Amino acid sequence: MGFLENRFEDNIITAKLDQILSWARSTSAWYFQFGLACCAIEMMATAASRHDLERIGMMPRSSPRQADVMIVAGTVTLKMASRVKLLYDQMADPKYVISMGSCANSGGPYSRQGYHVLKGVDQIIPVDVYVPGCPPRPESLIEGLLKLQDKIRKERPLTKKK
Amino acid sequence: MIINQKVSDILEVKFPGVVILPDEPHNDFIQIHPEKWKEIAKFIKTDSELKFDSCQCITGVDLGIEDGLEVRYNFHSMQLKHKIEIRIAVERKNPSIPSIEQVWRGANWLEREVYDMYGIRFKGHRDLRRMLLPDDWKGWPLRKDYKTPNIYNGMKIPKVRKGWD
Amino acid sequence: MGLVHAEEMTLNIGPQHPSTHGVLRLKVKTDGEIISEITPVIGYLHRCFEKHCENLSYEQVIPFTDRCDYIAAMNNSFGYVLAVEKLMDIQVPERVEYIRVIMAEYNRIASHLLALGTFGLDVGAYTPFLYMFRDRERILDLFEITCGARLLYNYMWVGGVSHDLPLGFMEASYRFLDEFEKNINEYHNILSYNKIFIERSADVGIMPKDVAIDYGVTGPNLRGSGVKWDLRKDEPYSIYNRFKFDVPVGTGIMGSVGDCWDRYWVRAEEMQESIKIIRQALDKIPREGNVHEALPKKVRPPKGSIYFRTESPRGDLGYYIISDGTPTPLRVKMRSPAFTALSALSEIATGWMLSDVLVILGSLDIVLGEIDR
Amino acid sequence: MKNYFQNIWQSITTLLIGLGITIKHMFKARKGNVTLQYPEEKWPRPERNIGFDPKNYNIIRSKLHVDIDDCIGCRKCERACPVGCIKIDALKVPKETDLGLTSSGTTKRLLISRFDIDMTECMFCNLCTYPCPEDCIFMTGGPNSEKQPLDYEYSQYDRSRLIFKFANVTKNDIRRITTAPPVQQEIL
Repeated sequence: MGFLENRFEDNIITAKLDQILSWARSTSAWYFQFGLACCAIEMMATAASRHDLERIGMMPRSSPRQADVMIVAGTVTLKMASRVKLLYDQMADPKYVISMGSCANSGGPYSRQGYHVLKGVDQIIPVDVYVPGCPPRPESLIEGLLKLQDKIRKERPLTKKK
Repeated sequence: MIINQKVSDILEVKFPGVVILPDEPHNDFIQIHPEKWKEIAKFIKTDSELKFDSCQCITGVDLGIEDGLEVRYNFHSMQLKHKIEIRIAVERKNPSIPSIEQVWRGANWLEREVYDMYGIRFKGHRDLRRMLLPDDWKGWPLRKDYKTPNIYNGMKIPKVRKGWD
Repeated sequence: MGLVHAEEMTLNIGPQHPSTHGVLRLKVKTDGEIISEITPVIGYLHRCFEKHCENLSYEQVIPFTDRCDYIAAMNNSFGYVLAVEKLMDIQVPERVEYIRVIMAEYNRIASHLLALGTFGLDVGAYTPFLYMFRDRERILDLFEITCGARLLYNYMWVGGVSHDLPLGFMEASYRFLDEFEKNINEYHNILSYNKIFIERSADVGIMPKDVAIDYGVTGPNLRGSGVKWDLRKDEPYSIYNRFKFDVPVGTGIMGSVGDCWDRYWVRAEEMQESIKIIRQALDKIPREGNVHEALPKKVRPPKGSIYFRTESPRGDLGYYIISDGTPTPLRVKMRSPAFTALSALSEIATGWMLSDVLVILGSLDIVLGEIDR
Repeated sequence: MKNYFQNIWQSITTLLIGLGITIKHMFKARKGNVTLQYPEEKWPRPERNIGFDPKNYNIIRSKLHVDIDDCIGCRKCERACPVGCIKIDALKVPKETDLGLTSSGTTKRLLISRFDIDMTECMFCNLCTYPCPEDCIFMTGGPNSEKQPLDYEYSQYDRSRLIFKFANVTKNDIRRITTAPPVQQEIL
């Protein structure tokens, strides 16, 4: 950590502003409470007593304006797709998307004959982490969220991109 | 079995010639002509011997390109605890059938769903719009000759995914 | 205090709204705070279930039936499997019948727990939700040790079930039931008899008997209106005629018959009855038996059609199956109980305040996956 | 008037009852704690479970795995899959070629040039595992947990990494095996 390191007393930590920002973002990634189908039940179960998402700093928010992470939990149909896009646009930057379950990943079970199913939510919004499962176990979702936290932590928001 | 016989007998007295006799002797449905369907519906709902007060299910059926469409109604009586299935055949080109939405209020949405999936028009329905699919959807998806569109509102509906044949 | 007349305003609730149960849109016309017209717009989760059925074989449809009503997947596949079995005239072994009933009733408890918990959330009580999910997770644990899946099981098969009960299932079941019975009293104390909860739900959204029957509303919603109609009792399928249980109906303890509290109460009481059924089934179940004994080599029903109803946690779940003698069904129609319950919403919610609409919606316990299919 | 105070009394008492239950739970929190501290503790829960021995019933459904050495290319799993997320290409090889035996002793007659499973489409119904005559396709965990450890944590940043390719023959191998015998015949 450069010349500042080890120059202060023990209980002072020095870090780059970049790192602090990304650390703060990663550990308080509030997710958007937005259930679509079966996976929404598992998302509820993840937030409820057994798995308790607030342990890792994730809180459900009802409004897209207050949320950082959007968990697309369930089948996105063509009728719903424009609304999903609208909700994504309403979220404030920086925003992240987790595609949870087979349906959101690629249409899943409904991808063959589903005339009314969007084949993967990444056709309309960019996705950061794909969580497989139908529906994913709450552990899988938490693992996906931890992966997302890793990804955010590696970001350097103040450094100029080359 | 007994209730079918009873219903067809009662209907035969009240509306002669309306029941189409099925080929096989034992079956659990009656088939009727669509013309007087609304009057018949009112009758079987209020008649003291039948009293079908609950419309359980309305099913649209596509029996194949040659055979045409059919609407099947399942009624149930909460008071007398019996049930009946009524079948009405409709033609494939420009299908239409009298609506029973004003007889059983529950039939409203069920009929709209059949219209949505098969394009069967229910004459006299006060609010016949698409139910499940968006309003600007084209075609009747559960008909056997339906072809899935490739694109809707700028969103692709690929038959086969990329990198996967 | 005189009535304040305000201009009519159209409000849009959903598809994304924290209190709607899934992706449902409500077009609400309000006169001030009073609802003058309410139109549900559905179809945001239309996943083409019926189209899939026409292209898959009979066994392959079963996972899709699970996904229709994802809260009570066991009950859904139970109904489908029974319909196909009746079409094919299969007699399943005794042990399978008992296992199926146990699983269906467990899933009914799990479904009602979720319904009551989210109903509490709609009213504003967060704690019961957490407590009820605690117990629901334990039921899911039981499913998990049996078939490996938590939510969507593909457990019921035509002619059998996929896995036999594991060792230790009985003990775990008894232990769970003993503890759960105590917990139900806890729920009653924390939610059912809470004055705030009663004020919010009693005498709200009354569904009269004749309206309910006319709309074809079934299940706990119909029983909440005081009609004693339960397919398990009145038209027993599987082996339900062997069990002793009551059919709870709404009697208007806290308000009038058919209000939201009654519908809530019927669900809470039904959990007790399900416990009774599970206990009897666990006592009577044959200890030995092969659950794969009656599995047909090929599921190919003869030509014909069937309309078969079972009692799912949401009401009469009907399957209309037409077979043309091939391994693929010609048509599978699902008569979904939540569909008819939602169609009655515009009737019962008109005239109430805007904040009551979400309470009424919560008390109907709809699942959008089943409505849109 | 009486009604008014009764209402107040009722609301206070019922609230206190509810609060009492919550406080009771707070004090027995350590013992009756239900939360699974996921990244540290994993399923099956180490203790506080509902009374089954996790060693016996570790049959949770997770990632599909194929023992490709045992596969004979019968395509039964491909046909059983309701979503079509399994793709198999099996090539015919000349009779003289020896492809080896499976672990149960069946002779392999087809060369598996492609065995892809798309886990983004899989619906975890388990239907593909039953018809397999060699038991070579299975969901990890469960009775097969000795062969392949349980794996339900495989989220990815990229969707294409969720397509698992199990076939282990290269293009050169395919060319060699399918074309070699005719060359030999020419020499003879």
